[in-house]
Amino acid sequence: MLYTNDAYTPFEVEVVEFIQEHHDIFTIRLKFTDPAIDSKYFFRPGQFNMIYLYGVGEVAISIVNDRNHQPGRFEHTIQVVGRITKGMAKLKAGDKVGIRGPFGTAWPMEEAKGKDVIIVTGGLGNAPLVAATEEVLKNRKQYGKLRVLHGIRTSDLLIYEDMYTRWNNSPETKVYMATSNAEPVDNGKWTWGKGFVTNFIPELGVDYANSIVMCVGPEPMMIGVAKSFIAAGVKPENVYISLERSMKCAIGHCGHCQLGAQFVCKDGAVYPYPACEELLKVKGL
Amino acid sequence: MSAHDKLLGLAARPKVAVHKFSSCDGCQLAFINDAVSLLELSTLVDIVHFAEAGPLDEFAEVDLAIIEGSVNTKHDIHRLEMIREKAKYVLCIGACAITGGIQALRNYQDEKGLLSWQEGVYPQRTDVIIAEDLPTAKPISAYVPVDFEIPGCPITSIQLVSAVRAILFGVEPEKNVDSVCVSCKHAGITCVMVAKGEPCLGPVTANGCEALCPSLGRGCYGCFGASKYANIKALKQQFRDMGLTEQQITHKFQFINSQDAGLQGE
Amino acid sequence: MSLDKTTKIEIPILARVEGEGALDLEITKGQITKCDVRIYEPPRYFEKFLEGRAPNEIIDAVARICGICPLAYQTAAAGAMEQVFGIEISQWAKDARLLMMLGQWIQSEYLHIHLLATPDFLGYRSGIEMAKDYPNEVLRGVRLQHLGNDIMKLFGGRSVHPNGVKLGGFWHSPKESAVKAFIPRLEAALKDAEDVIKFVSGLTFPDTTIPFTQVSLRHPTEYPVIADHIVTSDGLEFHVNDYDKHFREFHAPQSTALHSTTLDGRPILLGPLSRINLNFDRLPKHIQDMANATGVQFPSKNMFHSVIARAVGSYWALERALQLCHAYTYTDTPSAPEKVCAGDAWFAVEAPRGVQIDHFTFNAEGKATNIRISAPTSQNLPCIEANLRIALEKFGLDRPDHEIQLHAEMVIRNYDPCISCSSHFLTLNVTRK
Amino acid sequence: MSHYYFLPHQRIDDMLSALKSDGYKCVAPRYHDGSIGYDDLNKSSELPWGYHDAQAPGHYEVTKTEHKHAFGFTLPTTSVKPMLFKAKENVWKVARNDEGKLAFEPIVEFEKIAVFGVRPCDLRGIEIQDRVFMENSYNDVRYVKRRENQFLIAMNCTKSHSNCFCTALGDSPFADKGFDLAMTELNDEGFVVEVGSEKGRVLLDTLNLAAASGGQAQAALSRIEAAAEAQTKTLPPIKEVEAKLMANLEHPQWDDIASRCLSCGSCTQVCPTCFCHTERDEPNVLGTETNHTREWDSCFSIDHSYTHGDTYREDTKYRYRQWLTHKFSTWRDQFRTKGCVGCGRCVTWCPVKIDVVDEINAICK
Ligand SMILES: Cc1cc2nc3c(=O)[nH]c(=O)nc-3n(C[C@H](O)[C@H](O)[C@H](O)COP(=O)(O)OP(=O)(O)OC[C@H]3O[C@@H](n4cnc5c(N)ncnc54)[C@H](O)[C@@H]3O)c2cc1C
Ligand code: SF4
Ligand code: SF4
Ligand code: SF4
Repeated sequence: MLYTNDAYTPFEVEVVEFIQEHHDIFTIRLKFTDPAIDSKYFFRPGQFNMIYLYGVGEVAISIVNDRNHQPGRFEHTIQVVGRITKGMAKLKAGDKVGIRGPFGTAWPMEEAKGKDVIIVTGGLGNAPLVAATEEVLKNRKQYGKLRVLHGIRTSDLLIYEDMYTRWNNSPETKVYMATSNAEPVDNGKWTWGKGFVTNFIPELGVDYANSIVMCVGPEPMMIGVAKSFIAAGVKPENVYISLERSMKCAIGHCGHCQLGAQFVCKDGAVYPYPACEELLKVKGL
Repeated sequence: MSAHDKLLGLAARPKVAVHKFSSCDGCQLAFINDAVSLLELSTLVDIVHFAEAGPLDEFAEVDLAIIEGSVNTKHDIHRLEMIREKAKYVLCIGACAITGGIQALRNYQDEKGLLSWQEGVYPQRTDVIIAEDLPTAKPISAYVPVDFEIPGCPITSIQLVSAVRAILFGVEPEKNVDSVCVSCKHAGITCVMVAKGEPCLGPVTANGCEALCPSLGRGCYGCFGASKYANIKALKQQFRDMGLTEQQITHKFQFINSQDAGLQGE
Repeated sequence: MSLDKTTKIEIPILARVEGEGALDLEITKGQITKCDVRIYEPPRYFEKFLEGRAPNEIIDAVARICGICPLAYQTAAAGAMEQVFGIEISQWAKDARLLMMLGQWIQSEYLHIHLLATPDFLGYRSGIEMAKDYPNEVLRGVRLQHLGNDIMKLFGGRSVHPNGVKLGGFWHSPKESAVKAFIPRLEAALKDAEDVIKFVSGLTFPDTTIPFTQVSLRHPTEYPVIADHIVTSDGLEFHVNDYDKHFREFHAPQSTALHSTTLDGRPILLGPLSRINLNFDRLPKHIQDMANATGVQFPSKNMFHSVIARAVGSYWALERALQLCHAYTYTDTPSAPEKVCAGDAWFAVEAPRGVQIDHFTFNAEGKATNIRISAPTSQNLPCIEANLRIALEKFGLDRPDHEIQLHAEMVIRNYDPCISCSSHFLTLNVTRK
Repeated sequence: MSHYYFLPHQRIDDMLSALKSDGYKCVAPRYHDGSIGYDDLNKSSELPWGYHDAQAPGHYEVTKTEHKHAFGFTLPTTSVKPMLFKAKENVWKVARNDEGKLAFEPIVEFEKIAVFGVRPCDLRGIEIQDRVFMENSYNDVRYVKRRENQFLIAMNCTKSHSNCFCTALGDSPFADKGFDLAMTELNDEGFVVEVGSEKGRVLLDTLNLAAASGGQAQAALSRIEAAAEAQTKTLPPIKEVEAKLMANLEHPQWDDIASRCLSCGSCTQVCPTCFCHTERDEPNVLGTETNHTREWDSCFSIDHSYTHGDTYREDTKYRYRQWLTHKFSTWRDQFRTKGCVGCGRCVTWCPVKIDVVDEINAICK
């Protein structure tokens, strides 16, 4: 983390570009206004930042980029859900926001080397795994097969379509997408699949015993995905998921993100599934 | 309007109106008593209607209509509908506007009972009153959609200014849903229920007053309405344990915010 | 404009008063034939829903009658109940109630002077507008208003619906350090207050004379705030218990507010002007001198001089508050023990707008069985109507409606009518025949 | 020279002046309006001479006696926590100019404070919070600064109230570390004083105190022992509690507590170790500057577990369970220590008399 003298105070960044991905999803491309800070800023796939909207507050948002991102630029894809994100939806290029970070654990990019990599996402869960996917593609030889599975409710909710097409055309890589709601909206144009992402398990053509699964989505979905892939032969310790809990400070002081003894902000958000399997079974923990 | 759109199209220099229905005027004073903020605010917005402070244009098109008071008369309903029609957003301030306020104690009277009240207070010409009077005092939201609410009897200047500030930033005002106990403890106040045996509604009342009553050594009487998930049943049991009669307990909950759904419970 | 044509003009709400109502003016052949202040504040039935309630709940509730002078209601209600129950409150509590009431005066009077009344004299539609040209004066008013609010907060935690007063005294005693901290602020405020007197003496006042009976409280030794005698400009002085022997309260057809007159139906005038007219001798010599230096001779029958009366009365209030702060000591018994019994009593205080008088009847369990609350504004209503007739006829009834409206508003605003005690905004309906 | 010194009551003011001349503001328990809480202390006469307190679940009462001791009460209503980790403070501010540029500025306010009369449980509370704010992967500069500028004068207990349970946790009402000076009051006389740090030694040197007599030192020890023995509450060994609570997350007792608990959060707010907080922006009217505040929060508050789409601990039963299991179990994994010091404040200040010790015993049976 950028940690000059106070872990609580953000640094100024500028919105370089505002991209409306979908009616309530947008991406902001940011750069630090102080080049000195920018040169120190380093993150790993899976980590997140606290983004501060002037006069309103901070939210935890995953970093979309891989670690070899274009220097001086990084992106966040944000879904409008509540007070702060609604406010952020009105940002435009040139506006300034605050950033603290990066925080949290990262995807197991080292452990994944030499293994087949299965990226499984649901809804906006694809944003936190863009970085990991790109990382594999940039260091293609060090990894085995890459499978990207993405599930959404209806086809109109798809974002990053260009990126998926590009990935699908990359070596040793295949993208699988499915909509869970009965009829895709733009009937005919939707060339991907239907149903749940776990339906693809039989056709992925990977060595499950030597695969690593990275999954982000709603909690019940992640649990389902983890169970299915373990059943298919993936070692439980090779299944990784990323959790979301309320966060105010992101540095393990505010107590909001506790899950049992875990502080999701610093002990997570990325966890090997066995580390939180039992905790996720308890209602209201 | 989808939740997403809320406050999306707010003018750079919004027009604001302050309206009054049945009330004591005390919530509007949150503006007037903090005159410095009011003057500052008037550099950012156009206050087109605010009878108590001067400007008058009751049915002008506005971005934000701030409404105080409850609806007690037929005439009020009509006026309220006109105001809502001309306002992009409606912000209700205070117990009267949000739960009906203290005058909603009339809602416990049946027709006959209300008639006896009307005749008791207005012995001459009661028919004028009866013709206009509604049987109930109800919150604004009972008649028109409301976008934002600030609870309190009265609300504080801080609440009002920060709500308007948030709206100007294009975000919803923050809601405070914790109990009075939270700010009571933050202020280092000694709990009046524990140390003085004073019955206190603090544990079930929404925070926002900075635990004003306990800071004066007395129990809270719930003027900010219910906190979220208030455990009314457990507090009533505590009051019984303290020796309060059922009538005393009923009066505690049927007071400033008697119609607040969150304050109901055995 | 032809005098025999009937024109009905809807002139919007009367601004800078607290409340909702309307003024119906009918002008026939150059004469006012009807002048009704119609209050149509929805009735709120305080007198009724408080029956059966415990004394301290009544104190909390009556504040809600009016956000402008909640403390006057609380002080009068508490006083009446203490009389009924025979509770003797301590000198500490008496002083504290006086200090708090002075805070209410200071707050309300300076608010009225700066934000509500002077814009009329100087030709602005509002205090906000006036602030652009008179920033220092408006800010001075705000400063004084805040000081009054803060004094109320000392005991009540907030200035609107304060929570400090209880049966027998107060819920708590502020720390000495908190009270003493007001001494320098009050001292500084005296200078401001002197400037306010000079400022308002410089205004131009229309020349009118009001013939009404003036009514105020009378204190044995000082300017009246909380007192048990009433004096009138007819030369009467009597105990508040005898209120009904001299005045009549009735429900006028045009309004939801109760009106008061003398028994033979003459309007009565309450408020700062009556207060100073009838208690000039109770002001310390140096304040009398300051009053005389304004160029106005008290007693004055020009209602527009109310603004001077307010400025002078408030100067006294600041000085008296300063004395009370100097003398203040902490007590760990801010309240006398509570007890209840059956009975009834009267109690009165001088709210900023005039005499606030209550009558309470209790049963043996200490539950109210009958409540009468008379707000100064409603008592003043017949007087406002009569004053309008005089002032507007003098002003000239053939003037354009908007000028008549402005003048009518100005007259009404002199009373600082806090119509929300029972009402709301004023629409002016002029009918010319 | 003996290990112990003796400070007669008449010389408290000398100690206060010595602290003052070192630039410390002195704070001590004082009586006001029915309770004893920390406040500024200017002279020894302001101490709560002769006051006693009685505490029971949901009950607190102070009485004045003729005894000539300043620390005859058990412990003040609040702990030292608010002096280090403030109930509410501005942590940073940010100004925005006409071009929209943001200038962030941390706010670090601290003063030199000497706390006269810290009970041993509250000392342990400080030690526990040090691990959160000062010995953690990220530290809070404000806390660190305040801690560095703090002078702690511990006051061993010579009495326990009926909610005290430090002994049940394996601790004792005796300050063994974490203080600059530690004292034990002898009735009608003064204090037996012990040095805990270099800062403490330097201060004591300036006072030129006589050594405590053997009798005085012995009297002090036996008074502390008596306080320990006066405690009546018991718990299973803490390791057992820690394991059993997490093994009983679906115990019916949680539902039972939920029917009684107001979810008011008072227990967490008075706790010397609770560290949860929330952050909020408080912009000025013109919108040109914002204060970013940090304010105590608690696992009983609704927002605490609010995550869009799900409030994880929506039911009171889950909120209470979070509080109890965190205090008495998961804290160990997080900070290698207990989360509770046995001060009993949560029991005293629970308006509906919920007693953590009873609840733990019911669950760990
Ligand atoms: C590690 C991590 C990574 C995330 N990455 C992304 C991302 O890449 N894109 C994205 O759109 N969202 C992401 N989120 C979720 C995002 O933080 C919330 O949607 C956001 O906080 C909602 O704020 P709000 O004020 O708009 O919502 P409101 O519903 O008004 O929430 C109010 C407050 O509750 C808390 N809160 C509510 N929902 C969440 C949540 N889901 N997670 C954490 N705190 C919450 C926050 O403190 C928030 O300020 C991530 C969350 C975490 C913990
Ligand atoms: S005094 Fe009332 S608000 Fe404060 S902690 Fe006690 S119960 Fe809660
Ligand atoms: S989670 Fe609860 S028990 Fe734990 S520190 Fe936070 S408030 Fe205290
Ligand atoms: S245990 Fe007691 S103090 Fe704690 S939240 Fe429940 S009712 Fe409040």
